[in-house]
Amino acid sequence: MRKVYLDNAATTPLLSEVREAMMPYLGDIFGNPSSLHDWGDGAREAMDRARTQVAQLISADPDEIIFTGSGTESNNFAVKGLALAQQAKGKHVVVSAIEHFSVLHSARTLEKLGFEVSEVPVDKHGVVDPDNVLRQIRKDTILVSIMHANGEVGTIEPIPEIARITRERKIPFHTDAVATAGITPVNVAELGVDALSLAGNQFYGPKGVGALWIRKGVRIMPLLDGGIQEEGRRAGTENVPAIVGLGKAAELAKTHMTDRIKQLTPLRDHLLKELPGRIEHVVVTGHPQHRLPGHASFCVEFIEGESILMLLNSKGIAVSSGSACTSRALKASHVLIAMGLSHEIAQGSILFTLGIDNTNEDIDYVLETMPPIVDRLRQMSPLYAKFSKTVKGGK
Amino acid sequence: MRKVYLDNAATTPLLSEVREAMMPYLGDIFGNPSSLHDWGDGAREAMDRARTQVAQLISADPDEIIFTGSGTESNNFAVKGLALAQQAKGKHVVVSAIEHFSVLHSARTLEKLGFEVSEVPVDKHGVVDPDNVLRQIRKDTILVSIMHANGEVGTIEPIPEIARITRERKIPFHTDAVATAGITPVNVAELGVDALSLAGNQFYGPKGVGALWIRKGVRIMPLLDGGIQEEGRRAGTENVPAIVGLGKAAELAKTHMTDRIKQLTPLRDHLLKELPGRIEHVVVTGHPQHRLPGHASFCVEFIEGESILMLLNSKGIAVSSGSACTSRALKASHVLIAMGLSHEIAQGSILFTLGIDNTNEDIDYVLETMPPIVDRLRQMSPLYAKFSKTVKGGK
Amino acid sequence: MPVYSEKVMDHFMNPRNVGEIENPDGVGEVGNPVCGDMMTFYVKVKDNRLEDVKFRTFGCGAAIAVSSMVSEMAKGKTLEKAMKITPRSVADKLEGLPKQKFHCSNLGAQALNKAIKDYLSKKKGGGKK
Amino acid sequence: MPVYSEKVMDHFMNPRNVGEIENPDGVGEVGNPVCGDMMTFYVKVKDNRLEDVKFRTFGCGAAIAVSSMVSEMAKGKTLEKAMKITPRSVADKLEGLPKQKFHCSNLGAQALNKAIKDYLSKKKGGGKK
Ligand SMILES: Cc1ncc(COP(=O)(O)O)c(C=O)c1O
Ligand SMILES: Cc1ncc(COP(=O)(O)O)c(C=O)c1O
Repeated sequence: MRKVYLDNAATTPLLSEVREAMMPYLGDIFGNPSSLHDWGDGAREAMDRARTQVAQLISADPDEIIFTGSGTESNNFAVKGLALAQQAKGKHVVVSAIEHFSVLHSARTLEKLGFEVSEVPVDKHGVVDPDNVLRQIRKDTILVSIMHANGEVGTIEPIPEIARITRERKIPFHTDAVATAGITPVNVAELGVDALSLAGNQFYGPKGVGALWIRKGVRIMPLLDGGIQEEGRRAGTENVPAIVGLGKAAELAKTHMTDRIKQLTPLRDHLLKELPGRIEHVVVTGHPQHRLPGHASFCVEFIEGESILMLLNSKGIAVSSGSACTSRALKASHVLIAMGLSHEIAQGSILFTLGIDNTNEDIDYVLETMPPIVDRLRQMSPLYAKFSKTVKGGK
Repeated sequence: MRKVYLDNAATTPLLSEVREAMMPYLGDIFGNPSSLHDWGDGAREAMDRARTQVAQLISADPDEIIFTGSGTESNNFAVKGLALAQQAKGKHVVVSAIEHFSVLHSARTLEKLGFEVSEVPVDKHGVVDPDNVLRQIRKDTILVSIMHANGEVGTIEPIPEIARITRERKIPFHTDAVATAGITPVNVAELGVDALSLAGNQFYGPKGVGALWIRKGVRIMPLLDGGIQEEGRRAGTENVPAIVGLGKAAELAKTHMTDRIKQLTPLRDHLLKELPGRIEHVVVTGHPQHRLPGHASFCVEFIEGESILMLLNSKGIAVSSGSACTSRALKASHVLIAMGLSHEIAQGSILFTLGIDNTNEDIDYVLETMPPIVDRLRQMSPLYAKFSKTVKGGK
Repeated sequence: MPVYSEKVMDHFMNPRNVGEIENPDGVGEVGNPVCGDMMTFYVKVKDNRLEDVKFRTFGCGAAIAVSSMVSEMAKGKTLEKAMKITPRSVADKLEGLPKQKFHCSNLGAQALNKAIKDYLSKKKGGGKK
Repeated sequence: MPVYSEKVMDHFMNPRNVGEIENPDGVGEVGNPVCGDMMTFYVKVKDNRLEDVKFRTFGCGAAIAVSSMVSEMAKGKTLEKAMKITPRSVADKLEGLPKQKFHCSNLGAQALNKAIKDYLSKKKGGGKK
């Protein structure tokens, strides 16, 4: 059976070049980077190199990179750490309604600590209107966190426009770039933000490593207290092999970004265009143009996403029905609901996230495999039965 | 030149069996464990296996294991998470004066959030007297955190005796077992604790992974908010290869623990006994008997630890002058000061932490190499010059 | 352990008794798309036994497998026995369900129950007529 | 980048001018074991120049390298020039010091200064006698 992995938003495979770069650090160069002897030197040098590679990916200064254990940790660190560091100035935080749970739930934790959180709505394509951000900003707003792109619907947000608003008011602005860094161009100066999260496993790097970029001079409270690693901002023995892998993946992402985008975009467009042609009552979710290069997301009416996912899996196709970390939760995606979709339609969410291994044939295989699956599930669906009786019966 | 690594407390080398176990997860089995398709299955199964292996190492239930990114994260999670979850009952926390900074600084952060923290003193061997714990406990004490063994001086603490006190009073008791788990027997039931931290890179497993064991029914607030990974208690895409490595290292540690202890203890004892015989004015730090099997620590009078470390390094010997994560900080170890040593003597701290690769010849090499180094530094030392003039001159 | 047992996968991939009964003796509908699952059960009763059971389900893999299993367990049983099918017994027959999916087995037993009660109340109503 | 520059390592491994001057013209002692570093500088002055400089240092690698470098920089200089040796110039000559170790270069310059001042004050005192 054909095997087609189309769940690159959940995690990407590790490039062999990245694995090769990591190997020495799973072998002879095993020292602790904090150690002052020769065994520490190799690890420390490797980390410095990786820091430069990651910094170059986002056109930042290496000193401004803090390595973390995941995109989630970067987001928790940024949201809680920036808010807690500025709390003398105010206790109001602004986020969008479609942030990843690592931002939203961090904001909820801040509420428990006495902060107030305002959510900026999005339009039907999942776009945050900068004017709506402005409307939420108050005198005591000390943090704005709006994602660069949403992993579920692929929409890219107007970060530079929002940054203009926050900069004028000197409010620290964090963006969750986990879905974009290493995939589309990310330049911290052009974005105009003050802090930015990224994660290795989104762009063919290892799991278990992320980074937070934070502009020099912006104060942050550590999430992980302890030793003096990362200039005292993130304690704990560093995950050297994963950090090396992140660095290598960043270097490769920078080098090949244009080519990768050129490869993915037509495949994505083909899927976005063809699938609704082959299956009735399918809605494309997210922005038609301003979306991630490999990201095609839909809602299939009258049926539920997980069952589509499982039947596609039985045909060798890996997809997701929402963000991976909520895949076993039951509720409809907060992202789709925020975009104004009904729960009924939101339950039919299915997303194809393409990677550099995908080909035209993969997409054709999906286009061929999916209609009978949808058909089969609709035959089982009481909602479809009702729809057929009323609307179709009425024809 | 002979190369002798004696800094296993900073980090251990990765066993080749562990590396082999990890490799598939750096290769074909790259899926996200939260994914519902076949690509997720392999990752999920591997995590379940690792969870069981880690649980078995400490005689716990696999459901009670939460994977983290480091020993530091486990400690932050435990101290902050347990305290915040119980804060309705009280806001007083008890720790020992010689905890690792990941516990001490977490407690300091709790102070900023309105908690009170009491520090239990230690005796000259670094032992916490359970009666002194009892003395610190108040009506509003909601957490006690005392380490199982100290990484700097190797002293093993009387955890079961302390647990008897906390259990009677139904106060959650966390122990930082980063220095013991995988090295000496750790059995959560026998220890009687409610939560326990461990880290992979202390027992020939990978960096970037740790675990927190937490007894069923004990409430904890997440440190990393976000997705529903680890039953909603630790969000973020799991570091599958490292978790697999932790599991394998745990399995090997359990199997070989007795042999490893048998190998290390005589080497350690040889060093502990011989070094003070070859160098005048050397103090053994930590407990003479109740100490980690591979742990030999000293203070060399009149000179400073880092310079000893650097000269030993120039002879191919890797040691530490304190805990790795403070090795570039300047102050004398809080552990040694708490044990009643003067700053002057504490500055001469040097520790040898043996691992399974070490041999008798390694120890002999140290015993031979170290005296001239100490001599050389003492010739440079104004403290030694003064001492010679007064004491020696007086003879 | 994969997310679903082999039994769940079997019933999901090859669901039994999918569809609608024409002129059913009872219909039971539970759930709604907001909670993520929705099931409609149809029963045909003869001599106090469930001669036929069919269902339509909108929902996750577990919801579909549960519906199928409930229909299989119920078919041929007396009404009394069919009404004793519990969420637990459904989950057990499926060789377990993930914790978060247990509510699906609740729904399945509920929908069947509702269909039987519908039949009973109609019969009563019909008897009165 | 390793923790210490090659220059620091060279001066640490082969420190210049270690020891004590018998009957020194000036002595300067700074630091103490609590702060982690302690330095004693001895100077011999001839014709307003530092004819000899020696030191003893208790401290980390940087402290020892700084002492050695300061002694080397100072030796042969006029008192005025020697007193103009700054922490920055010492660090620069050592091709940089890690941030946390910068205070060592403060100490080195201070100790030398103190030794020179000791000489000057003694001379003044001697002149008066
Ligand atoms: C936009 C965004 N932010 C954060 C995350 C969290 O990343 P992780 O689960 O790797 O910690 C994700 C995950 O896919 C994401 O898409
Ligand atoms: C007792 C103890 N606890 C916690 C830690 C922190 O571990 P890590 O730096 O790997 O996070 C250490 C480190 O050596 C330790 O010895």
